[in-house]
Amino acid sequence: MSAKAVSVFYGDKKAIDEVSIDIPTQYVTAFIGPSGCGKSTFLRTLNRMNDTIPSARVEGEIELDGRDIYRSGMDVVQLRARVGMVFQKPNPFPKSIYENIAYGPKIHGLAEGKDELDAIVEKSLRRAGLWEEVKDRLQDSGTALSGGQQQRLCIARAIAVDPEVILMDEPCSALDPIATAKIEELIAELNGRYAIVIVTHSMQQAARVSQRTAFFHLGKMVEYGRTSDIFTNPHEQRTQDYITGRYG
Amino acid sequence: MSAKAVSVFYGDKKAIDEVSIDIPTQYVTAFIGPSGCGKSTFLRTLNRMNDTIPSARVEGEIELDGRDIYRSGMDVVQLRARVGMVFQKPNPFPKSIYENIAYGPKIHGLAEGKDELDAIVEKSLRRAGLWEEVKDRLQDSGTALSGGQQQRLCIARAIAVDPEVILMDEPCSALDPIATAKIEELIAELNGRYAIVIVTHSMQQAARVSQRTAFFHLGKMVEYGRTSDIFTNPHEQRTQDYITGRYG
Amino acid sequence: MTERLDPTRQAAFEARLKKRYAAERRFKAFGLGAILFSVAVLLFLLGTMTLNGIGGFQRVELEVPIDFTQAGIAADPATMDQPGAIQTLEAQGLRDVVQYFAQENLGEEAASQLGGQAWRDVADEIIGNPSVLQTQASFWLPASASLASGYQGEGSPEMRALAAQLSERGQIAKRFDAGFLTRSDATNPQQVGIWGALKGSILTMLITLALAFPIGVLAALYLEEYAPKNRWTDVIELSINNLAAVPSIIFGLLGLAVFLTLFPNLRSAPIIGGMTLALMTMPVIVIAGRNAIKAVPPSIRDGALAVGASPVQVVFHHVLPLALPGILTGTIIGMARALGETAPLLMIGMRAFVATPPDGFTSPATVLPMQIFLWSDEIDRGFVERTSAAIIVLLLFLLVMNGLAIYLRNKFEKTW
Amino acid sequence: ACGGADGGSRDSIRAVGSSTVFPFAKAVSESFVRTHPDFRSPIIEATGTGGGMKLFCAGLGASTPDMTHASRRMKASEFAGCQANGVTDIIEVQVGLDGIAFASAKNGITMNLTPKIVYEALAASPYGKPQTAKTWSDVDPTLPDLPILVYGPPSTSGTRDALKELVLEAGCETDPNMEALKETDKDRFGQLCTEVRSDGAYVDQGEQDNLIVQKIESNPNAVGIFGYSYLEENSNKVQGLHMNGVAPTYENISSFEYPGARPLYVYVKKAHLDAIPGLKQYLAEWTKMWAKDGDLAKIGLVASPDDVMAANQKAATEFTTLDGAQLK
Amino acid sequence: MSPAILLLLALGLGLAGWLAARARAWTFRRSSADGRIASLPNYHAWYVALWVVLPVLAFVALWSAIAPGLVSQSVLASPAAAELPSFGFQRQTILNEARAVATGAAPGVFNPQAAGLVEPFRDALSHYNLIGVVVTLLIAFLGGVWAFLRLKPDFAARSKVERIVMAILLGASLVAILTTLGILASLIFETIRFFGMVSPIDFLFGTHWGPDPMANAANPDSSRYGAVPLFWGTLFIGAIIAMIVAIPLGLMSAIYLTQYADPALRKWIKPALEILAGVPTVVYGYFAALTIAPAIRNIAISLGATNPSSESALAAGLVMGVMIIPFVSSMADDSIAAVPQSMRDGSLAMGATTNETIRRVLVPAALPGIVAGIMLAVSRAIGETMIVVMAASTAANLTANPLESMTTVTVQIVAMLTGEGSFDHPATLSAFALGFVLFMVTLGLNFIALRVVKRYREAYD
Ligand SMILES: Nc1ncnc2c1ncn2[C@@H]1O[C@H](COP(=O)(O)OP(=O)(O)OP(=O)(O)O)[C@@H](O)[C@H]1O
Ligand SMILES: Nc1ncnc2c1ncn2[C@@H]1O[C@H](COP(=O)(O)OP(=O)(O)OP(=O)(O)O)[C@@H](O)[C@H]1O
Ligand SMILES: [Mg+2]
Ligand SMILES: [Mg+2]
Repeated sequence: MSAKAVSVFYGDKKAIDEVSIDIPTQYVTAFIGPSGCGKSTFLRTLNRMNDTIPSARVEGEIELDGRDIYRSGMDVVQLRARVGMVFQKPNPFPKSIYENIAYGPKIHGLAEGKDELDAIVEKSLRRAGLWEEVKDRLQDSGTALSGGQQQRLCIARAIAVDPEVILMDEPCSALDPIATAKIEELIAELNGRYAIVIVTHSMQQAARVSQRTAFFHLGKMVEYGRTSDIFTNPHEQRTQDYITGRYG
Repeated sequence: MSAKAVSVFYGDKKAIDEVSIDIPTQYVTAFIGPSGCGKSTFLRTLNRMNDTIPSARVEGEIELDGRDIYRSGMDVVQLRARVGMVFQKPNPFPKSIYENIAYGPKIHGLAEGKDELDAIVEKSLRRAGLWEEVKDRLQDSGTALSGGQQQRLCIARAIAVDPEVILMDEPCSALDPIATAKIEELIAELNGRYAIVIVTHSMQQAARVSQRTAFFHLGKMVEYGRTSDIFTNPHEQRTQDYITGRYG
Repeated sequence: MTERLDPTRQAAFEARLKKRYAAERRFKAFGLGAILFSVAVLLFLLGTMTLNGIGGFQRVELEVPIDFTQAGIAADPATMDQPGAIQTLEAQGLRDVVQYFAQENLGEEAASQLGGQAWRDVADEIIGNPSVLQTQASFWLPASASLASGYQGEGSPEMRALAAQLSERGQIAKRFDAGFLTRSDATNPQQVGIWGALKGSILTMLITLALAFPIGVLAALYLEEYAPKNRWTDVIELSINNLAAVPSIIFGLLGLAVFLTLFPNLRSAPIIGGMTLALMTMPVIVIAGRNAIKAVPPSIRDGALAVGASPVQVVFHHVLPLALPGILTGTIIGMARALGETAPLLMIGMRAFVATPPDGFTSPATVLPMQIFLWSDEIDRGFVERTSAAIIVLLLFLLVMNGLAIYLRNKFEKTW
Repeated sequence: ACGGADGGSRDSIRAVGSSTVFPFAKAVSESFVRTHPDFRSPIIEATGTGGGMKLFCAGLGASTPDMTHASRRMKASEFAGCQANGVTDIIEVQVGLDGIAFASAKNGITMNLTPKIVYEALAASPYGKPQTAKTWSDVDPTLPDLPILVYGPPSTSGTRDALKELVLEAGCETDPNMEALKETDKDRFGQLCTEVRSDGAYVDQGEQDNLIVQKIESNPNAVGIFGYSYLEENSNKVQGLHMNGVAPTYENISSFEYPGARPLYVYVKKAHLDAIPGLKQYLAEWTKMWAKDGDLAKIGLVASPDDVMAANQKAATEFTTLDGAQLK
Repeated sequence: MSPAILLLLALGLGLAGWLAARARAWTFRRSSADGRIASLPNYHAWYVALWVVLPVLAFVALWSAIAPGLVSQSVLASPAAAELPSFGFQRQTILNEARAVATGAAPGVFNPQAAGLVEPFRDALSHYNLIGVVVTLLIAFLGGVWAFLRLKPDFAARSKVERIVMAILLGASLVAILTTLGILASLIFETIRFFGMVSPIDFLFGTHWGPDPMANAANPDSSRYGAVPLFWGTLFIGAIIAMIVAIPLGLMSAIYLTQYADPALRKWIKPALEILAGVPTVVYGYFAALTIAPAIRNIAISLGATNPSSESALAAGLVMGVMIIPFVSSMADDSIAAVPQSMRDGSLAMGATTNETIRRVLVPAALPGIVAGIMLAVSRAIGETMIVVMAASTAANLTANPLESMTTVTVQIVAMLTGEGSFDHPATLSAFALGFVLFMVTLGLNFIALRVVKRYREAYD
């Protein structure tokens, strides 16, 4: 997945300014930067979730398999099935755990019959490291889980439709340290199977989970590279200032 | 003002756990601590503003002039006139600037006649460093001021009834740096005339404006002492960890 | 600390404080008074209606024993389920038979106070059970309206005397009138029933529900979920908000000028009433629906969109089911309002006198509130109780509906 | 079966017209459906005599009423209108009589009224002159010196129609100028002779005649105007006032001696007799109930004199049609 | 065969198309490499089903409009029809009767003439029914086959089906506009007709109201159509007396409920107020006429009033006020609740008592919302009909004495339209003009109120 000179506007306001980036499929990529710098905005352009914001407008190209996802005729539904998303606040559907996972496969017709569906649900929950915790209560409501479990449920839900890319927007910011650790573990495990992009405001987290890091500031991507380089040896002064806590 | 083994519950949840503290009248005291540790909760127990939260319940004693403010028969109105409060988000009344300041003196009958009231209004605005900016438009709406001016208006409003203690709950968190600097100046000026307690999430701010600092963590007061000591030489490991940014 | 006044610790302050607390108490008392007044009015209203109305479920009846073995009415039981049965009985002089036995047993004066249609009750009984023709049977038949009011201590002195006389002999009594719930409108308060109006109300409400609910819900979905923000949407929104506040009688004028012009034959029919009320109820449902839809957190939509659901799927799989309790609450309240509505129906002929229950959406009918209105206009004192009884029935329906709405709302009140 | 939006057919009787006849029509229809449960209940609406005539004469067909009730005879002009619209064969049946009664509370004011007195006391501008009468004695010195206070029907009701026609116009026409005016300027005549004063002496009581009864019951100086049936109904509370020396009693009304008496009619379209199921039987039901001791008499209808009744019985069962030449 | 049967047929065919298309879509899915096709099989199924059902529906609508005519024509052409009476209505009745018997809707004929027509009817009906069924089948088949042939693994059936769903949703929301237009149209035309007979000046500014539905329609007396007494009565009852009751009581109820009442009490009182709001107006009207009006009258007499009206404006106004209390209280409740908590905290922190906070901060801050609420309440009160129809009179008095009887716009609308007049008489048409005035006034009040509420909500959001 790659972006070429992407700018995003909210009405007249430019929130993202000509960002170009190549997102590798085999790594975890972290977006960091001070609040309001446009990390979430950019993330949402990657699966066109910003279509839901009436004032948002995108310029430039974002390519998946070499074709622009903003071309006319692009099927957004299919795009989103290929580029999944996990949000800051866990948002399970107020349905059973089973239904939460099964929803995506059902609407995309990925399973024929109940058995296949059961298998998908189990596999997804296993991958999300939630199976052991919930296997006896698949019919309980997804909202009855703890925050960390809910977030893993959301990840499992995203996995269930077998996407190519998973976008995560500060997936741990609503969680306590223990739940956060679990999610970080999970990301490490999923790494390699899916391309993962994670937005985080914690540099420590970025350092822990990602192989590549992009640093955003005031709508621009200031620097992008290996995580280890960015944290130990940034090229840009602004990056340096940010990671040493001069601002933000 | 002093608290003895004060615990606060929201329903069954203990938000403050046996906090004892002596708040000196001649200094600015800062409460710091990670989000959700109970700073605001504790602050509001000091002038019984938590009476407005139906589920809140206080145990222990808080003494003002040696008498428990939670005793039955305690006059809350008088207490709040003596212990003023300034909130996180400036909340001027949707009335004129003049009316905003005059409100307290009027309801408490502190002024006899218009002249006295005018005098109080002017004095309060002067003390809050706002007089020069608004003296020509006292009849404008208080909500038409800028955020920083509004917050100073709220401080002036609190001063107008000549309280003994002023409680401030993150008074600068909604303000930009310049407005913040003005408020910090103002606090420095008011220092000595009123006992001031300020909640802040910025350690820098605490260091700048206060002489005493209390560090809260998970509903407990972990450490309390001179600000300089807390920041340079904390006794507790948790304090140390917090001020060096290990968590929060 | 410099020259402190500490004004808040002066005696004057404390004195003033006393007054302020007194004002506080007065204010609070006034507030409580306002609420108590409203509740008291509600209780008084319900109380008077109940007190007045209980009697409306009863009627004053006279006991008439009839010895059919002597009456010489020879009706063939087989023909008794044929349409013309009642005419057969009339032709055989059932009317006179009843009159005769009434005179025999009650005396001339009392017999003349047997309601003019009383023999029909006997006829109905015979039709239901022809074998009584071989026996002696005793019937409780409705007294005339004036005797009834005499029995209740009103009306003319002669009637009061007669009633007293009869009641001494145990031949007159106020008895529960089950027929009140199964008969229809009539001119004589002793003969009236509310089934016709109730059935009319039910038919009308069915039409209203069938039109207003789907249209209202779909419009709410469109406006809340899909409508682009443009002029057109504003116009739609404005007209819905406005319709919700248009006086109901205006809808009656609309029904009169539009529906009755298009379908002149359907005057007084539940289908027209239902259509008119549906237009009135639809905006209520739209507004309630929009609020319920708005209350569904956007994170749910995001979640569904992010797994690749289309906007239509998001709405029908997630938003609508979650908003449904709220929509239903709004619908029930709207329907309750429509059920109690009278004014627009006045305009479209639903105030006609209809002596039989409607047998379909297109046959003339009246509705419960209209029946109340019509009875309240009657001269006869006997209608006062009947009106209140009809009000009780209407209020029961409304209480159930409102209760259901409140229950639904409390049960599904969600904070996501 | 459905009434049908096709405009073609209808299977229940529709009647419109006078609100005076309305209660009697209700009773007949009720009796009709109980006798003939296989027919649909007639739909009866009180639209007023004039309004009823208009609807009735609008034409033939399912969308026009089958019959209209009238508290006066059809006018020649209305008949002509009917003819013009194709309603040629009309059956006229006089079902009985009604009287508007002037009454006061038992032990209240008593007077001997005449149409002339009533007109002079109630007109907005008697004979074109401004209304000055405050008390009854202002109108006629022999009457009591009590303020004029009359509770009467509103302008939209049929009783008001009768008041105008039977009393006010009659009183007005005692003046020759007015009588002349009737020929020359009908509108002006109508205005002078039928408009009722609105300064509070005449209180317009809404359609609820029983309220009028309550009113005069509580105010012995007040006079009420309502249909005779109400007088009879409430004979224990109120007394009828004499008019031209005649008391409003059953006999006096049925003999037209009481000047407030008027015949009540129903008009039926002959062409509908075969088209609307039950219409014939419904008409027959009227004749069964209108006798002197019949069911309608019990609710206040005054039976027609015997000869009139017989003639109308014949019209109602043999469906003789109305001859327009008889009408005024 | 009735349209209902054709409809059933269409639905059946639709179901068949649905099943066939679904099966076909599944074969696509199985044969596709990754088990994915552009749309779910169900969408393919719906696509075909809609292509079957929608054209058939259109045909059925058309056919049911023309078929009866064709049937009648062929029946009339039959020899048995020669003896029919020529008069249209009677003839139509006979035809209808025969048709009813032929279709089995009625057991037998009332009219002997109809008997002979039953057979021709049966023949004609079965003839045309056959045609109808054949054409239906043909259309369904064509539509179905065409749609079916378009199915492909990458066919975007879902977006096609969803487009139809969207069209239905849009259509539903347009009903509101149609209704508004319908109201305007039904009022405007008659109003214009009315003003053709009576001058608007006389109507709007005249002080004598006494239309005479019996008078000559061609030459109405304009001076009797002065609606000022009605406007005054409406205002006096709805906007003055009712509001004197409803505003303080409603406002104080709201204040007590939101600021003082403990949750347990609120839990009971709020539904009680809602029930008060849910009582039908006809019940209030009855209550006013039966209980309140006589009581007021007795009180007035005992206070020495001579001859008070038993249909006083006061009775109607008081009861209407009670009816409006819950309305005012819920609007006030909303707008007080919309004042941010921080205002309340700010005032309490100054040492204000609760009532000082309410009176000096909350109510002034909520004032725009409260005023808007009151305007809505007024608009409801002046549009209220049943209470005034039952408890106020029809006497158009122009007086300020609440014990006098007065009439209102709505009372007159009802009186004129249910009274004696005919439809082309100015007295009857005046009801539409009155309705128009009422509509415009309530529209204005609502419009302003909604604007105020909206602007004011935005101010705090
Ligand atoms: N719906 C919107 N309409 C208008 N402006 C928006 C909208 N959403 C975000 N913005 C603006 O766009 C800029 C970038 O916002 P964005 O949410 O992408 O920042 P972020 O880096 O995710 O910040 P955070 O760390 O606080 O989540 C901000 O200035 C924000 O105010
Ligand atoms: N009204 C309330 N009801 C229930 N729990 C509450 C309420 N207000 C606060 N709490 C809980 O009490 C705890 C302390 O909250 P408090 O607001 O005092 O924290 P804080 O230190 O001020 O945090 P912050 O820096 O985010 O303002 C938190 O866990 C919070 O969730
Ligand atoms: Mg963000
Ligand atoms: Mg806080």
